Amino acid sequence: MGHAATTVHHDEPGVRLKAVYAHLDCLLAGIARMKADHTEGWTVQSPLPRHEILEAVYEGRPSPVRWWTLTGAIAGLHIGFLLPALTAAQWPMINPGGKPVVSLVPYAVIMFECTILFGSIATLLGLMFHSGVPAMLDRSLKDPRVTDASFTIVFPSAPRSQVEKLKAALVATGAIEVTTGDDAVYEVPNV
Amino acid sequence: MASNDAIYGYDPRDPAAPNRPTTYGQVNRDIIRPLLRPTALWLLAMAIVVGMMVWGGFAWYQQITMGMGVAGITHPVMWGVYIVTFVFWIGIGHAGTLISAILFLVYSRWRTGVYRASEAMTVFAVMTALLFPVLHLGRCWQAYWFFPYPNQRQLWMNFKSPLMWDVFAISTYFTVSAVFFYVGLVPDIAIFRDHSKGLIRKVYGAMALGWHGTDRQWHHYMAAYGFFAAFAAPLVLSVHSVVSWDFAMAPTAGWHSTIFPPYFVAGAIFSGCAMVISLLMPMTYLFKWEPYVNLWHFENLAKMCLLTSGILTYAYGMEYFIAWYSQNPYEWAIFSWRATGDYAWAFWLMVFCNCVAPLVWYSKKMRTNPWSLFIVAAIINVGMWLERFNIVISSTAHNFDPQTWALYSPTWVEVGVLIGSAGWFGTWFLLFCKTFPAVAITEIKEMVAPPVKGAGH
Amino acid sequence: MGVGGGATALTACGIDDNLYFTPVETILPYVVRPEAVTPGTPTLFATTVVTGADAWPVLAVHREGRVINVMANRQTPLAAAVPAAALLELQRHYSPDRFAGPLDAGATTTWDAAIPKLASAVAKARAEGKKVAWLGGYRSGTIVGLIQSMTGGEAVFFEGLGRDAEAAAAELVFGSPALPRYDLMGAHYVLSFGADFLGGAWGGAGTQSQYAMARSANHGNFVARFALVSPHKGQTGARADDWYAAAAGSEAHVALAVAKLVAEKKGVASAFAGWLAGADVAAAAAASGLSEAAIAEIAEHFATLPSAVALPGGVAGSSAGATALAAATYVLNLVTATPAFSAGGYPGPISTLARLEALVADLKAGSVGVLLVDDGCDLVSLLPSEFGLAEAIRAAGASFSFSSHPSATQAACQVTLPISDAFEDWGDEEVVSGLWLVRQPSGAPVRDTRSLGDILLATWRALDPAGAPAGNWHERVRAAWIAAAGEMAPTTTEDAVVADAEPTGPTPAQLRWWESTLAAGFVAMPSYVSARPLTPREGQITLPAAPSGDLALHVYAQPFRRDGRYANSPWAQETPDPMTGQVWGSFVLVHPATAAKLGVGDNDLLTLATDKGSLDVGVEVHPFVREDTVALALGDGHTGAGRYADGTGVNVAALLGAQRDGSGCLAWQGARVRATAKGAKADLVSTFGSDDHLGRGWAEVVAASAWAPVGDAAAAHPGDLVGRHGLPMDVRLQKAGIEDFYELPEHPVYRFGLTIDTDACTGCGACAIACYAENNLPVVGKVKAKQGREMGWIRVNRYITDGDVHFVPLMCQQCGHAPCESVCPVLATYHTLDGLNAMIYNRCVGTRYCANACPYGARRFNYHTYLWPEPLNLQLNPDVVARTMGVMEKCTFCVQRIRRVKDAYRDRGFNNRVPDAALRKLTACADACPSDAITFGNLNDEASVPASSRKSGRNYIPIPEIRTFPAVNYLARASFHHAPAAHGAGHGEGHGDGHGEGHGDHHPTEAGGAEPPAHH
Amino acid sequence: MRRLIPALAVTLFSGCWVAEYDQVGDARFPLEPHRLWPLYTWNDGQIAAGKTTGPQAALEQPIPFSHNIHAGTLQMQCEYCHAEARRSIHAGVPTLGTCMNCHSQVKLDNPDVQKIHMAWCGEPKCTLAKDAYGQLVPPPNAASPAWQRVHDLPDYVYFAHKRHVQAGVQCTECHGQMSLQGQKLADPANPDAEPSVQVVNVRETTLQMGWCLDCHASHPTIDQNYGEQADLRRAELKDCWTCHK
Repeated sequence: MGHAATTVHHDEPGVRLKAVYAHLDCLLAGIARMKADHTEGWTVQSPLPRHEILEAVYEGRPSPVRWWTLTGAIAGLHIGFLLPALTAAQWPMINPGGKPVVSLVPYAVIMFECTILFGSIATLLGLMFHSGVPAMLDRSLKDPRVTDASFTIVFPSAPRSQVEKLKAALVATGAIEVTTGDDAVYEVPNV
Repeated sequence: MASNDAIYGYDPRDPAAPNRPTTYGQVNRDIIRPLLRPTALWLLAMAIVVGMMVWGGFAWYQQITMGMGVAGITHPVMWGVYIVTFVFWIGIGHAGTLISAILFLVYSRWRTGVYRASEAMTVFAVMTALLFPVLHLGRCWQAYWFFPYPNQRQLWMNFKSPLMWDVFAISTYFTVSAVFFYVGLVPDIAIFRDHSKGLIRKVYGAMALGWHGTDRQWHHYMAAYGFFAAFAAPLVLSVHSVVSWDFAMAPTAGWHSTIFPPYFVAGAIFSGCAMVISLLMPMTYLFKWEPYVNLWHFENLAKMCLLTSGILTYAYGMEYFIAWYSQNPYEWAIFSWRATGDYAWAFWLMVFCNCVAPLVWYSKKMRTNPWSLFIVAAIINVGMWLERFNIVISSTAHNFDPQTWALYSPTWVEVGVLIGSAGWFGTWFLLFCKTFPAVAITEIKEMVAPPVKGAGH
Repeated sequence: MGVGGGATALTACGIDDNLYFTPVETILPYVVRPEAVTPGTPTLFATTVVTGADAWPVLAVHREGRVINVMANRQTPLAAAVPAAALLELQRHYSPDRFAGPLDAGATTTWDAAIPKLASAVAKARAEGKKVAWLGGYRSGTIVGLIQSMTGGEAVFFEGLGRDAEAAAAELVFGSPALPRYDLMGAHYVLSFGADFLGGAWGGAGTQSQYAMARSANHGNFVARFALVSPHKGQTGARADDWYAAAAGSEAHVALAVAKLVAEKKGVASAFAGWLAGADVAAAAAASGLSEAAIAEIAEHFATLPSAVALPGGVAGSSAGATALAAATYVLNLVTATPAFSAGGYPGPISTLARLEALVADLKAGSVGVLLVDDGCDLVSLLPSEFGLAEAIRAAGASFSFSSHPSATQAACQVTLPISDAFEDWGDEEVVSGLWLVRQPSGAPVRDTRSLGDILLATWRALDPAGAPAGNWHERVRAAWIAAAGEMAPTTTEDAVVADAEPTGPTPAQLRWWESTLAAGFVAMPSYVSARPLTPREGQITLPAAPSGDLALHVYAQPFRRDGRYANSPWAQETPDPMTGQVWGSFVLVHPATAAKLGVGDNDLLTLATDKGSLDVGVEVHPFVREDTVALALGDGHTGAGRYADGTGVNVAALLGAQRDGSGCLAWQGARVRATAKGAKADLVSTFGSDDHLGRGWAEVVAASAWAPVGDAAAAHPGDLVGRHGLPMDVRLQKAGIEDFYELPEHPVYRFGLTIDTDACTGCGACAIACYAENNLPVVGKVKAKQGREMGWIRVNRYITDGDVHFVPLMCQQCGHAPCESVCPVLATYHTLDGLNAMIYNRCVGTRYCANACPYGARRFNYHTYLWPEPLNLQLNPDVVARTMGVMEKCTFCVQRIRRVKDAYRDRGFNNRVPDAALRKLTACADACPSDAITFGNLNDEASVPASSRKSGRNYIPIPEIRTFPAVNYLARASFHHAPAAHGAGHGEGHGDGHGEGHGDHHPTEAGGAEPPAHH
Repeated sequence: MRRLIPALAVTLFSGCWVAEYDQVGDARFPLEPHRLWPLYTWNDGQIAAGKTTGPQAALEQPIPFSHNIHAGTLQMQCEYCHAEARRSIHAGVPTLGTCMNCHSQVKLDNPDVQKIHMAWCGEPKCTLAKDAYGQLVPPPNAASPAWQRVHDLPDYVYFAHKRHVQAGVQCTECHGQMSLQGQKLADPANPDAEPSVQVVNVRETTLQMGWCLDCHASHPTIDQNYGEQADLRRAELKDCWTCHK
């Protein structure tokens, strides 16, 4: 395709740029175009997690949430052992049912549950951290059509100098609507 | 892209396939339409369940003020309807997690239509079950002693106790199911937010956590969702195993058995799937979800029930076999008494409900008949409650010392709490169905052919 | 004593943990602390508990002004025990229905008004030449003289469950009404005709303890054999090795026939020819329904066993031949010249029914000006109305009741002067000739009552200011004893000086003697120590006609309610009847075959009718009555006798007429009833589940012949338990010497244990009630008991196997590996360093999981917060917290006593250990047990009974397969009907009865029993 | 319908009123209901009276006894009045007779001392009678004043003063500097006025379980008294049944 690379200059006041797609294949083409142009600063929105989109955007890079999960689970495993073991060791003479002060078999259940609990909570935290929720997103991303049926490629802050070029590229890939600035009107679809 | 139908669309066996939605927007509208618009029928149902809940609360009030003596529990039957119902509700919860997590991991397609409602059922069933460990306590106001928190007394709990495992298992189960449920719900809440205005929009906007379907959100979401499912899958097996250890860890004859964990898990899934059928059948008609939840799903749920009913029947038989084969007089006494003694009615009713009645579903015709599905599912629910009744009551009523043998019968307080728990569950479930998308919009969308322009450029 | 009243506010008032809403407590110190009392520390006062025909030396446990418990007085020559009756007396002391002060015609009055009224009534009667009469139960000692002087001999000492037939028979045979003395300690054969001598109401002063000694092979290589001749086998009879179910009323025939056969065997028939004239074996067999062979068997045992003794009939034998039966037993004892039978039993005045009837006649004739009625038995309600006692009392010119409790007798009297009871009063009793029990008040008076002695003295003083003795009742008793003491009070020269200075009062030496006597609680006169043989007069026994008719009504005394005096005691009502487990109500015992014939089952209402009246009463189908007999207990069915007695059960007197025996003694037996099914359900509450232990090893039997030669000597005859079977342990584990998955916990100093000898246990319930008293167990009432919520920590299990009754007291077994402990989520129960299974009430949240896990069913749950009606709460033990709702509780081995005794020894050195002697009877149950069946000790101490008894061949542990390693071990009951188990070369050989699966090897003991199990 | 539903509800609920409520205040088997409100308060302290932590507010005592005068100025030993501390589980609050031992002679004009005399014989000035054994014989109507309990442990706690006193634990370790309590201090709001007795006795320590355990784990007297057995004793001291009943 041979488009020149576009660089976003952050010191330059940006322009909101939004391309709305009605069709998945057009969106994919748009993403491919942005990728090919090495354009940065865009976000894709979709009403559902299509793996084609995610593959196109992330090119198989895994989500770092998994490290949160692993850390949480390992921490949970240890907490699940240390909590019962240390608290029991604090009262070594309080001996229920003749079991040793630190009894691995009964503690295995606690360890398992804590692994799951802490792993899940860490995953949740990781998800929130990485995906930025709850977050005040840029206004341009708050488009009710996205949760309905439309796809978008949004530049929350496209460099003014690039806007026209980007517009052209997006229209070319099949965007049904390309708007800039705050001129877009977002309406709640009729139920 | 007609081939997308085969990949993403409905199963061709789906009887409702002709009515299936064709666009994402249609899915939104179909499912959002009934929300926040109470119908007379819904209001009536709410009045009934809230009434039941108030009645249960009244019963519980009396129990707190006057003590456990207002319940029917007695020496030597120290656990009665409360623990029976606790296990029942925990078991109910299992189907939801099974459907939402395990079937997710194995890419089962029929899961999509029913998983949100089943998951809601799980969360609410666990919330209901969580009432019982507290309200069956002699001193429920001390229930916070179950949790590990540093205190000036320097006291901790007994992590060797199956009840403490229970606390961990169930609180973990509740937390993980609730998180899993909520995370799954967030994109759908965002949809509803975008379809509403004013205050409602603000409320749902807060709950949607700023979800706008960006690639970054979806990327991490999909990863996290997979992990949640992966966590929930072993959890669902462990929770009822731990519940079964509440019994199996005591030396009491009839409880002290290694077969309990698989037996309980199978029973839980059995009862849970039956409960999903029982709950979703009326909902489907009430909320007009036929395109999304229909006989295809119910048939699959019935098949799950058939499988687990078989496992249960095997477990029942194996309990008797082991009691006989081991020549353990205590075990044999319990099991023969269960089938012939004072609670034989409960035993044989249970056998009918759990082993015999589901057999009709071997017939495809019965399996796809709404009335047969609904009635047999209700029978299974009764049967599974009775199963726990048999386990809990009969073993303690005829324990080791024949001189202590006594019988148990519940009082109205216990029945009231049982009914109240159903009211509590029903209240949450009905409220949920009216305020949140009870069919997973986003995931249904995944089954709809995506809008494609074709080779247009 | 008790100057200034109680000390601190009552501390045992609940686990009240709601800190913001607990009021500030107040402290009320003594004005001047009495020397003997230390706040916070129990003080023991020797006292005597008088209960009908029996009196017991006990120690009253005093805390801060109140008596909280009774303990055994181990100094007296009588049994060291706390019988159930002593505890019931204690509860009566605090009865909420006890009168707050004197009453006049039902209205409260003052002592200042009441005593002059009594005095003027007596003065008026004397002036009119009318009698001043006394009616009451048995009294002995100094008070009798006071009563006699007040009434001029017109005193009737009559007990409903008394021994008047025995006295009449003694008059007949020996010429004196003084009762003979029984000493069962050396008896090899005890032949009873129904007397409740093992914890019942018969009043044999220590017979239960004596029998326990005779029964135990540890006291002299023999096991006493007990034969019962009676139509009903009750709590005492349950211990019988041989039950000869003679027809009601035929016991005298059997006794005399046996006497004849024994005399023939002994060759002394001619010497007793007169007495034996009426004996006829064939007629006795016909009358009793026993075979002649059976009678011959009794005679054979009686004649050949080294020492045999026959006991009379008590209530069970008080038929038309009551006196004849008593006389026949005397003759039987004389024939064998048994040392167990001698002169000098209860000497006190005993009036026969004839004497009572004479008084009734006098009353009706109007010749009695003043009637004084004693506290104690409620004769109006107890005796059949045909005796006309109530009308007679009302016919008295003036009637004064000394009852401090409401009763029908008290209600019939015009004025009520409530008297102090044994815990509040000075006194002395002669229980056995020459053995005097003296007592002092042991607690502050609960109500505004006065000592009977003081009332009588005050009356005397009002009547005759010059002639009346000086001083109060306390000084009278002291003076009487100091006078009697004589040389028993050694005088020192120093005393003489003081005596010179103050010549009138008692000398310091005498006071010292008196104080030490009070501390010991008894005086043994020389006449007590020497046994005097009895010699018969010439005479003969007139046997009544052989009984006939349809269903015989057997009237018996329930061991707790007795003659009804304890019917208003909640403990007496709620402690399960030993034989049936029934609480809170009357029940008629019907043989299964008879029940089938009548078409009734358990808890069906049966209408019993005689020509005197009819009663509807619930049926308890029971194998231990004859087919032609139904049995109904006395002492229930009161009206106006207090909140717990009223409306509970039925009064058997309604069925009875005025029944007398040949010599004018009361005959309870002899009525014939028509029984018809009512077709409705009764409201009986039984706490018992299954009668059969299903071979689960709860009750075990050892052959008496195997036990007798060796006793419980260490390592003796292992494997002698008959019928023992259980699940074998995995052979691989046995080979590896593995006893359990986990090591047993370490017990560095103590591992407390309890041994319960089921052979000694008579089911008398003393332990169960003692536990109620010691541990603040609430009484829940009939409704809750019916729901199974009675709170007794000791359950005296009663199992029936092969017609044998086994009593197995079951409490928390304090397991080494306790199933209850590991399941508690909040560590409210755990294993202590002392080997106890601790239960921390205030940590309990009430999951009740522990109770479900407990294989012994030993845990009880507080379904509600039970309160004690005032002033029953004054009896609560301040060392034990009263539990509130939602908390599990169970036997703690009386940890409060363990703590105290450890503290007491630690006072003398920080590392001091409690010796075995201080532990043996430490727990309330062990202390109470009159049969010495329960012994406490340290299993780490090889010399302790629990440790050594584990090596006995009689040792067993119920359901050992559960491998809980309990701290309680049981000793099997001896049986004369089982052959000793075959001894193999090693243990593990079969024992002949076919279902043995290994025996000695599944008694897991951690102290001493370490040998690896050797299973075939 | 509008009448039917409330009627139905009333019938339903009144029929379900458990019988146990009738047993509250029953003459035979009384039951105590649990207080529902407040449902529960955080009760980590579990001290029966007063606040859980920090010094407790002063309770008004019948006689404003000053520990400062007796134990501080006069240097009287604690065990002179609290005579049972070394030999019983209770330390013993002094009997009225103990007060009279001195106060029949001293400070007779003090109005607070006269309160003791009033309690003894009903007069502001009593004469003492003794019996043959030399014991004080109180007049028949003598009654001790009802002291407000300051150091109050819950009923489920077994606390033996003698164990602690014999072991060498100082009274002040639990009771604080009693000899400073009851000092006459000037009222800060009115500094010119005559100093008045400020408080009779306040609890200075928490008396909470954790506070007890801290000493039971590490008090130096354990090693001193038990020597080689000290570790065992420490284990015993941490056993629940050492203090709970």
